[in-house]
Amino acid sequence: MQNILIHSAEFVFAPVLLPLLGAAIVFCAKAFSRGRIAKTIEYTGAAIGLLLPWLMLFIILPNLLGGSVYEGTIGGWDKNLGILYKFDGLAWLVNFLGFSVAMAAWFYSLGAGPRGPKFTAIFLIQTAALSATIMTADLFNLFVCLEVLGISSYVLVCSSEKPGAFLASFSYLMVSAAAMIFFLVGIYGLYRLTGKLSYEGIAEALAAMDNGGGITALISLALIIAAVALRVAVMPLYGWLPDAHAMAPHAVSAVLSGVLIKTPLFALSRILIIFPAGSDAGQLMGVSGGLTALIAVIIALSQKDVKKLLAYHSVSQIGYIVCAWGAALHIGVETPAGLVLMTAAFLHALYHALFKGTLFLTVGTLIDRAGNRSVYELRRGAGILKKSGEKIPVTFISFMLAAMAIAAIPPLNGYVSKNALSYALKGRWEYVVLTLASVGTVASFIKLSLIFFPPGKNHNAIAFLENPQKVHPAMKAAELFLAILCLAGGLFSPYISKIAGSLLNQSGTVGINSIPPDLYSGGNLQKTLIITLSGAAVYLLCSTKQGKAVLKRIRERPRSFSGLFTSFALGLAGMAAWLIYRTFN
Amino acid sequence: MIDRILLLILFLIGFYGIIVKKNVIKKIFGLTILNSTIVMLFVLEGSKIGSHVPILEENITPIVDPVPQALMLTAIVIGVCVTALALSIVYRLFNSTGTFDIDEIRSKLYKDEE
Amino acid sequence: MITIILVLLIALSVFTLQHRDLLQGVVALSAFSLLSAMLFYMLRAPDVAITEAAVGAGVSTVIFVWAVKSTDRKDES
Amino acid sequence: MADRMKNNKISIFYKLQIFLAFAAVAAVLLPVFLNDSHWPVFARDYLEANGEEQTGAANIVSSIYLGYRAYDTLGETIVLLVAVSGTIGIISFTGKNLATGYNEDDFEGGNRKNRKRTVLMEVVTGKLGPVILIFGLYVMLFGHMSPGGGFQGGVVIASGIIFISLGTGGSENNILSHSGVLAKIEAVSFLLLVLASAIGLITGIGFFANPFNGNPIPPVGYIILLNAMIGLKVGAGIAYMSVAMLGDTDL
Repeated sequence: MQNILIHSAEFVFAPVLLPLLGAAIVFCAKAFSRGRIAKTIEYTGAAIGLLLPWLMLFIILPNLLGGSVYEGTIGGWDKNLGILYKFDGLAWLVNFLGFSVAMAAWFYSLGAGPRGPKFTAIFLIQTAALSATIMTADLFNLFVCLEVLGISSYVLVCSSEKPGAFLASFSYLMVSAAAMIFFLVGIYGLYRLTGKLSYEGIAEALAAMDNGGGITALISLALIIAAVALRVAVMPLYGWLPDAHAMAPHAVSAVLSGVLIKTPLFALSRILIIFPAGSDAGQLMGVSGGLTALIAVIIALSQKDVKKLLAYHSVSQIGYIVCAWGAALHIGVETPAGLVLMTAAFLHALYHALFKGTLFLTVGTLIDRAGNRSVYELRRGAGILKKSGEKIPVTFISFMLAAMAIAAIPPLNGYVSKNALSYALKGRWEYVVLTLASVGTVASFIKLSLIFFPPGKNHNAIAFLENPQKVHPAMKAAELFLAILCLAGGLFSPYISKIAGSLLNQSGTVGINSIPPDLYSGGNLQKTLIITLSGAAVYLLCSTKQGKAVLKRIRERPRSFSGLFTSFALGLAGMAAWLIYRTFN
Repeated sequence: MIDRILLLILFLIGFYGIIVKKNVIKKIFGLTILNSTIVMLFVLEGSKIGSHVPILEENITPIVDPVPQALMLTAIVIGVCVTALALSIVYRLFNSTGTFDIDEIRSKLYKDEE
Repeated sequence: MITIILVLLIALSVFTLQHRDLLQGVVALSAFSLLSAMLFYMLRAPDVAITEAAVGAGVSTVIFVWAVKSTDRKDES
Repeated sequence: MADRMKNNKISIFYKLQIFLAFAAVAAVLLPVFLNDSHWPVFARDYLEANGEEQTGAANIVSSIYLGYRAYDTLGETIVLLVAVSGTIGIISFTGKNLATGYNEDDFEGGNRKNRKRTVLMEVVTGKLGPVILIFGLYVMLFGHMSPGGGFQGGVVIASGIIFISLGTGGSENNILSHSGVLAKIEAVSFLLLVLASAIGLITGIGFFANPFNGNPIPPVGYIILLNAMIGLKVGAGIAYMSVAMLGDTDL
C-alpha cells in the first residue's frame, strides 16, 4: 500500500505535464510534417494531453477519497525557497471539471473550427495552466500560472478572426495585464513583510508578528484578491468578460465560461482559508457575488446578441457560485455549514460548466448555420438545422436539455445545484436575491429558446444562408456528451454530491451532504413552478413596448475602456477599505 | 524614502497612460512603464540588505537578496511577451479600422451590434 | 545617484506618453529601458540588468518599431 | 446646444471617474510603497550558506531561477512560446480582408520587395552576426557562474540570427534564419525542455528534481542543460518572430 501511494504521488503532475507534452508534440508535428501524418500526430498529442490525464485522475481518486493529500515542494527543495504544491480533493474536482469540458470543446472544434495544430497546442497549454493554477500553493507561481492562463486565452479569443474579437481580446489583455501588475505589488508587500512566498509560510510569518502585518498585509491581500477576482469576473470587475466570451470561437467560449472563470476562484480559496483576514474578504465577495447574480441576469435579459446573452449569464451564474463560496469562507470551511455551502458552490460550478458548455456549443452551431446572431431576428432554428443535414435533432435536444437545466427544471442538474444553494443559504438575504435571479434566468431563457421555434404572427421574415454548412459529427458528439452529462448530473446527484463533499472535507466530519433531503418534495417543486411561471410573466412583461424600451436602455448603457480600469481601481479600494475596517474594529 | 515616492509617481504615470490616453499604442507604453516600475521597486528594496552582487566568490559578503532578482527576471519576460501580443493585436485592429483611437475603434467595430 | 536616475526616468516616461510622434516615443521608451538597466546594474542586480537591456531595450523596441512603422506614427489626439 | 450640454456632462462624469480611479490607486498603493519594515534576510542567509552547495551554481540568481524555482521558469518559457506563436498567427494574416476560419498553418515570409538596405548595413551586420552568435552562446552556457543565462543568451542569439539574415540579404538564403528551421528548433527544444523537467518523474525522485548528483555529472549539469534548452528555444522563437515581422515591413 505504501508503495502504491509513493508511486501515485507522481500521477498528480500528470494534469500539468501531459498537456504540455502533448502541446510540444503538436508543435513538433507542425514544424516537421505536413498532411495526414501531421494530423495523426496532432490528434495523438491531443489524446495524450486531454484524455490521458482525465483517465489518470480516476487512478488517484481512491487515495484522495481515503483522505490522503499530496503535497510537497517541486523538485524536493527546502520548503522556504522551493515552490509548494498541494493536490487535494479540491484540486481533483477542479481538474475533473476542466478536463471534461476541455475534452468536449476540443472535440467540437474538430468540426466547427478553429482547426490546426497551433490552436490545439495553445488549447492544451491553457488546459495545463488550469490544473497548475489549482495545484499551486505559492504566490509567485500563482502569478506565473495566471499569466500562462491569460496569455493563452487572449490568443484563443483572437483565433475566431473577427475584428470584434481583437478588440475584446485587447480589452481583456490590457485590464488583466494591469491587474497582474497590482498582483505583483501585492507579492511585494507580503514578501517585504515575511520573506516567504508560499501561502503557508506567509500566513505563519504574519501570525507570528504582533500586529499581524498591519495595513500593508491587508492591502497586499486586497491587491491579490482584486487581481484574481478580475479573472473570476464578479460585480465591479466583470466588464471585459461579455465581449471576450461572445467573440471567441464557440469551443473556446465553452471553456472560458465553463472552466476558466472558476479555476482562479477556487485557487483563491486556498489563500483565503489560511489568512486571518480571509473570512472578511469572503464575506465581501459573497455580497458582491449575490449582487452580480441579480444585476447580470437583468443585463442578460436585455441583450440582443445570443452569445452575449449567454456570456452575461455566465457572469450571473458565477455570481451564484461566488455568493455561496464567500459565505462558506465567512463561516469557515471546516464547519459543517461552511462545508455544505462550499460543496454546493462546487456543485453549481461543475453543473454550470456542463450546461453552459452545451449552450455555447449548440447555439454556436445554430448561428453559424443561420448566419445571424440576433435573438430578435433568428427563428426556426430547428428547421435550419434540419436543412443542414441533422436527421435526428441532436443540437435541438441538447439545447433544450441545457436550457431547462439552467432554468432549474427537474430532474436536470441545474435544479439540483440551485436547490442545494438555496438549501445552504436558507434564512439569509442572499436566498431572496438568488431566487429573484432565478426568475430572471427563466425569463431570459424563454427569450433565447424562441430562436429554435417558428416565428410568431407579426415577426418580420429575414434572409438566411442559402446552403448552410453540414453539421459535423464531432460537433454533435460533443454537444450530446455534455447534454448527457447534464442529465446524468441531475439523476445521479446524490452520489456526485457525496463524492464532492468527502473530497472537499478535510477535517473528517462525516455525513456531509449538500443535497437537500427533500429535493423532490412538494414544497420545492411548487417553488420551482412559481419561479418558472413568474419567469414567464417577466418575459411577457419584457416583450411589451415599455419593457422593450427599458431593455434597450439597459443594453445601450455607456461602456468604455477606461471604465474597466476605474471599476478595477474602485473595487480594489473597496476591498482594501473593507479589510482594514473589519480588522481594526 | 524619496526613491519610493518617485517610483509611486512613475507607477501613477504608467497608470495614467493606460487609462487616460486614447491612443492604444500609448496605452501599451503605459503598461510597459507600470511593469518596469514594479521591477525597480523589488530590486531597489531587495538591494538594501547587502553590498555585493549575488555571485559567490571567495566569501565576499553580504550579498543582496537574490530572490527578488530571480522573480523579476520572470516578470520582465512575461511583461514583454504580453506587450508583444498586445502590439500584434493592435496591428490587426489598425488594419481593420484604420485608427489607433480606442473610442473610434470601439464605435467602428461595435456599431452594427448595439 | 539613484534618485537622479529615477527623476530622469520620470521625465522620459512623461515624454514617451505626451509626444505626438509615436516613433520618438518608442525611442524614449527604449532609453527608459536602458537607463533602468543601468539602475539595476548599480543596484547590484547584473542578471536583471542584462535581461532588461536585452529584452526591454532590445526585443520590445524592435516590436514597437515594427508596429509603429507598419501602421501610423502620428498620434492625433 | 443640447448636444454640447450632453457632451459637457459626459466629460465631467469622465473626469470624475478618472480622478476617482487615480485617488483609489494612490491611496491603496501608498502604504505598501512606503512600508519601512526591515527587508527579510532569511532567504539571503540560507542561500549564501547553502545555495552553491545544493545547486552547484555560483550565480545565486541562476540557482533560484533554474534550481529552486525552475518550475516558474518553465511557465515563463511557455508564456513566451504562446506569445510568439500567437503573434505570428495574428500578424501573418495580412490584409484587410477579415475572412472566417483560422488560417494560420504556415508563415512563409510575406513580401520583401520594398526593403531599404545599404551595402554598409549588409557588410556590418553580416560580419557582426557570427560574433554576436558566439557571444550569445557564451552568455547562455556560462549563466551558472556569471550574469546571464538561457534567456538572456537566447535573446542575444536571436539578434545574431537576425543580423546574419540582414547581412546575407533576405532570410531565405541562410539556413539559420529560415523560418521553417527556426520553428523546428523551437519545437524540438521545447519538447526537450518538457522532457528534461520530467526526468525526475521517470527515475522516481520527483517532478523537476535534479537528476545529477555528482556521479558522474555534478549537479550544476542540470542548470547548464536547462540553460542550453531555454536558450535555444528563446533564440529560435524570438528570431522566428522577428523574421516574420521583418517580412512585411521595411524596418
